Amino acid sequence: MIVANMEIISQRKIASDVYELVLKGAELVNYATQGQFLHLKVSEGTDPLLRRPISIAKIDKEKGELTVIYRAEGKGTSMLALKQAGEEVSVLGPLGNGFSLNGTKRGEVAVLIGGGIGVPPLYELSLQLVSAGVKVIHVLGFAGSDDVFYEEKFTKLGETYVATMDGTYGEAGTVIDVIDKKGLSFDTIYSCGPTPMLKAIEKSFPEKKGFLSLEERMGCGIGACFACVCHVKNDPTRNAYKKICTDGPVFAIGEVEL
Amino acid sequence: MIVANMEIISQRKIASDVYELVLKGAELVNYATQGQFLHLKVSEGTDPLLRRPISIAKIDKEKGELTVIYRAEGKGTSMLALKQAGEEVSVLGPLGNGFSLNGTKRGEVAVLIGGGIGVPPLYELSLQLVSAGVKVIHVLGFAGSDDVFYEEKFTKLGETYVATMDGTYGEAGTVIDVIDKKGLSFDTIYSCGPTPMLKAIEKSFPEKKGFLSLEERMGCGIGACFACVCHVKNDPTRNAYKKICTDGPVFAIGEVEL
Amino acid sequence: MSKLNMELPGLSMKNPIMPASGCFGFGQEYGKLYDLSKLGAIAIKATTVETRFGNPTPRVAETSSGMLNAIGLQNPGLEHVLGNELVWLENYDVPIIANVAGSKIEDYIEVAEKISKAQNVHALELNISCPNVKEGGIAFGTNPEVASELTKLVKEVSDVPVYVKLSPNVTDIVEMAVAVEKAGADGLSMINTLLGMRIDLKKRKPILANGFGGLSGPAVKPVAIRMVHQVSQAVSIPIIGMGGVSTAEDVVEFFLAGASAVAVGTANFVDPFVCPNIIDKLPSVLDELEVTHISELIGGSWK
Amino acid sequence: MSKLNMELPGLSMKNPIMPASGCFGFGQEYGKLYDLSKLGAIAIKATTVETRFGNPTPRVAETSSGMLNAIGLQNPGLEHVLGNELVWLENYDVPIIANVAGSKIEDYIEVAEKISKAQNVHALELNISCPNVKEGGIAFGTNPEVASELTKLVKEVSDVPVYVKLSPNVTDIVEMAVAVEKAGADGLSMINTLLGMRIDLKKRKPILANGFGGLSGPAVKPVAIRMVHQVSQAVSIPIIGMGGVSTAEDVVEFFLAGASAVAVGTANFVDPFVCPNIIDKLPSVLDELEVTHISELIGGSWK
Ligand SMILES: Cc1cc2nc3c(=O)[nH]c(=O)nc-3n(C[C@H](O)[C@H](O)[C@H](O)COP(=O)(O)OP(=O)(O)OC[C@H]3O[C@@H](n4cnc5c(N)ncnc54)[C@H](O)[C@@H]3O)c2cc1C
Ligand SMILES: Cc1cc2nc3c(=O)[nH]c(=O)nc-3n(C[C@H](O)[C@H](O)[C@H](O)COP(=O)(O)OP(=O)(O)OC[C@H]3O[C@@H](n4cnc5c(N)ncnc54)[C@H](O)[C@@H]3O)c2cc1C
Ligand SMILES: Cc1cc2nc3c(=O)[nH]c(=O)nc-3n(C[C@H](O)[C@H](O)[C@H](O)COP(=O)(O)O)c2cc1C
Ligand SMILES: Cc1cc2nc3c(=O)[nH]c(=O)nc-3n(C[C@H](O)[C@H](O)[C@H](O)COP(=O)(O)O)c2cc1C
Ligand code: FES
Ligand code: FES
Repeated sequence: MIVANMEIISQRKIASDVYELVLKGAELVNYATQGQFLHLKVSEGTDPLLRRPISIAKIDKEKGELTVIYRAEGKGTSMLALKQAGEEVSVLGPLGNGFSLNGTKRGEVAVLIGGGIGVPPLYELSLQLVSAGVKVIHVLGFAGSDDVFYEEKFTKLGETYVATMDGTYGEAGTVIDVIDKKGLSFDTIYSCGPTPMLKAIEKSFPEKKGFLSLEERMGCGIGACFACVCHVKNDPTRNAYKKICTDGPVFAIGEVEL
Repeated sequence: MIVANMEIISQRKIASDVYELVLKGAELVNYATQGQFLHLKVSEGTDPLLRRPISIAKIDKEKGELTVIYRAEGKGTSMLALKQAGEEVSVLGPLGNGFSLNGTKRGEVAVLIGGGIGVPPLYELSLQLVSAGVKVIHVLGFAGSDDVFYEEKFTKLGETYVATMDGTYGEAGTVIDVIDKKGLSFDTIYSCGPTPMLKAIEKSFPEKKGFLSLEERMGCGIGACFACVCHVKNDPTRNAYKKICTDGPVFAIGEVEL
Repeated sequence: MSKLNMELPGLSMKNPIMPASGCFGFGQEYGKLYDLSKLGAIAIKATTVETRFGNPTPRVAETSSGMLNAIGLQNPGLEHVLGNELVWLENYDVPIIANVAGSKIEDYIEVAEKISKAQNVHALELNISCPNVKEGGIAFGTNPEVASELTKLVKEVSDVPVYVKLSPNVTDIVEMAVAVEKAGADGLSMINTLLGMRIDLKKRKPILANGFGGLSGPAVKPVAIRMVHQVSQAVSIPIIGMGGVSTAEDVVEFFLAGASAVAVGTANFVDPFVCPNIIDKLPSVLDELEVTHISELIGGSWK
Repeated sequence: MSKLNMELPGLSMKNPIMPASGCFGFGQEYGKLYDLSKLGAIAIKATTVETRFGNPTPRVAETSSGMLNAIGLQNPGLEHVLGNELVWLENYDVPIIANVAGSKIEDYIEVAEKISKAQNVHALELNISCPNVKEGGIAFGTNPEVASELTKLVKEVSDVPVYVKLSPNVTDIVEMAVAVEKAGADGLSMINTLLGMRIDLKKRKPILANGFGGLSGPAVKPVAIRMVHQVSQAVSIPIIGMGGVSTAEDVVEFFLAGASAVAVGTANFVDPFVCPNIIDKLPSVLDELEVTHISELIGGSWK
């Protein structure tokens, strides 16, 4: 893990308020893995003060480039969206424990379930699973047609279903609705998205193994401040905990309380 | 007086830590006059929070451009120095009462005495005095040779003497030393620079009329916050005051306490 | 139909946005920029019995997302304010809140009595929280007994409702608020500035000639929000919230904390049009939040 | 010759820079990034008798130039800290300041007594200023009598010097400082966080699950500087200054205010290398100011 200034290679809008940012120029690219995240400082001064955690969407070790995808919503991400190619961003990373590839064997089927801005880390994961010989199915949920991104890229890697809550694109309904409706069958689950979606997944497929990527407001991002802890499942003491920034953001299904 | 975003036409370094910035694109250019200043916001957010008062160095009504010259010293001016052509700066202005041209008649001699970063407003003043038929002499004081700027431009308008404190360029010593040494004679004085210099001028030429431009830390820049007041000379009540931002920054010699 | 009109003791306002005392002079400078009748109210600069020059300069210093000031209650004195400033403000259809200050209790009483009779003064704001004067000011604002006593005496002489402006530099803001409510305050203004300092590294002296100054601006907003949240649950009089407001969203945050109106101070220096801009922006921000009238938001974070 | 070494009660430091308690865990995370022996000292996270999970999440929120936290003193408990964290820290040549917290007086005493006997604990920091717990914490830090009593009792059982960490959420910080000095404190740490709040406009609830939180970061620096300036003139024990420090210049400002060492909190989250960076930068900043040794700066703004 290091702190480095990375150069913006490109920044483009790929959906409503959603941007794809390609960064280059730090050795951290060499040891980043799927599901890890970067802690980005979007301005030099104290406004905003804190870094922003953003998942790694794609790792190109040959070119030395990382891609992230983020929604410009609050102050920090909106400022990030104004940056242009050639400018620099201070990056702390790579952080956290990403998605393990060990859970699924060659030839098995993995379903990758993404919700909104939880979709990005699944892209590098899918690339890796595919090269490990796993069959991937993607179920990507968005609010509406304006919010959809990367459908084509996922389609190139495997079967891909898009669901929108308002029914303006793909299947209407939730990702769970789509899985049910299409009768998808799979061996393992990999998911990232809003907590209610992750909860629904746990509930709907109680017998399945897999991994969930969690979010929480962070301070340090490196395990020192205790901002991002969550409870561990089946812990009568209620004192056991995991830090999302270092123990996670990816946890095995059933490991922690959502 | 308005608030407007002005486009940066050019920004270039003209001396050690000193930058010349050309701004365009607001109607305020049409009614700006010599000795007035702009209140610049160097970033969008709250860091730094306050605007920075910077004098107008040149007004080009035909092109609709204003030039300012500033030293990048603290946080705000250092950030301003990083801006590039094409970017925008929020400008509040034009502010204050500039140099009056009435004090000197056609054919008379005016000496313009500038100290360091107090030199810039004298440039537009000199242009105006010259077109009003006044003969101008410039005495410009700087710390050392690396700090000198605009000597050529001033020379084109009239006799110009440069003094440096460390003697690395022009005459060694203060602006007062130069005036004495060269035996300059003149009808009126116009000056802008550090307060000790202005005090020395008042003391050295007690019989001369003229105008001094003052500096003070400002809040609003428009007369509302009472941050920038100074005492009025010969006021036994000690309650009379002038606001540097609106009554000044230029005052007749002898009007206010330095 | 307006989403913004508010009725507070003495103040019938088109909208709940007013410039904060000391950050708007007596309105003349901003009156050149826009129509002051657009404002919900105006809190004018602190007025004392006598003319005051205030503190030596420098009087302001910048801090991260904030500023320090030590103006020292410079003002032209009661007679001048009555005879000139307030008369000039009669040109506008906007209620005035007169900020009352002094060194001794009698000073407060004299200013309060006389200024409350001015035609366009609809409320007083008792400034017991100015950190920048040697006498009076904050000394009255950090002791509940003294503050109550002063509130009572001012209430007796005032022809208009009295808002007490609280200092955040106290251990227990609720205790202060409850004390002045009991003493008859019609409303509260909060917060005044936090006492702070910056030091010039080269000169090895405080940047402000006065040494200390009052911290204001976005930096203090979380402290202000916390105090409004605490106090609004403990009193039944309305609160004019302030401290770092610079956007329509900040106004909503103060309302949710428990304020019934909001004052904008430091932000006027950053953008002199900030008050009318906020007033123009508020309705659409309320729409986004599906709020029909801004009053629905008051105390929304704890109700 | 070093320009930076400092001797404070119990603490023989290579330089006066230490991470602030709660912002550095027990050092393990930062130990992966740089050699902790570089630091002047380390103030470890508050330790309580029992294991604590702390408050529900969200526990942090951002503010203008600052942040709010309501961690709630999460820590693995005294036994674990003694048996694991402190043992691990023995790998480094750096004095440890153990931050002591609790709900009841007896808790403080128990932690203080035991932790002060650890080989590498060279001082205690009595945390009577945590705003994020229901019991203990700030309740002890806003009343001078209670604070003195606790200081006395802890002094009796501690094998090492005791620094009392003051809360800025008081009317009179000097009164608090003088009280704990009289009670035997060997030094002061100041400031802990200012109580603050932010509200989520859509959810109409405070962003922090705990409601309130402690404000830290550059936003609070002017308040911290002011308090160090006031207190350092009133006491004769040394002060570890903190609140918003993120550069070598900030360190100089705290020294000029009256601090004899400086702790860096929030800035570690913005740049995990901030402490070693400040230590590397300080000598050249001192050179520019023509200072031969940093101790010459202590109280320079008022001496
Ligand atoms: C491990 C991890 C990976 C993430 N990956 C992505 C991603 O790939 N793409 C993407 O768009 N978003 C991602 N997020 C969410 C992203 O961090 C937030 O949307 C972002 O921090 C919000 O910042 P802002 O400037 O838009 O909002 P502001 O409101 O200005 O943020 C204020 C503060 O709250 C924090 N915050 C606000 N919302 C969130 C949130 N949902 N999660 C965590 N912190 C929050 C901010 O980090 C900041 O400290 C991820 C979050 C985590 C924890
Ligand atoms: C009417 C007027 C005209 C000026 N014209 C020029 C000019 O043409 N060129 C130029 O280089 N400088 C000029 N100055 C000085 C310039 O305003 C300051 O150098 C600048 O504000 C410092 O900002 P900073 O970001 O470098 O420093 P910081 O230390 O970051 O400033 C912190 C705060 O202090 C204020 N401040 C610091 N130094 C001064 C100062 N000397 N005068 C006023 N405020 C100060 C800043 O405005 C800001 O509010 C002028 C000042 C005034 C009052
Ligand atoms: C320059 C300045 C002058 C002030 N003068 C007064 C005053 O005269 N009376 C008063 O009650 N408050 C005064 N205040 C405090 C403000 O009214 C307000 O309470 C405080 O600044 C917090 O709001 P803000 O963060 O929006 O500025 C002053 C504040 C500033 C910045
Ligand atoms: C996340 C976080 C956790 C903290 N935990 C503690 C703690 O356990 N004990 C303590 O005395 N202070 C604690 N503090 C306060 C800091 O030690 C410090 O006093 C304060 O943050 C001001 O310094 P800063 O502005 O540099 O952060 C904590 C602060 C933060 C931001
Ligand atoms: S963000 Fe600091 S411990 Fe996870
Ligand atoms: S800067 Fe506000 S009155 Fe001059």
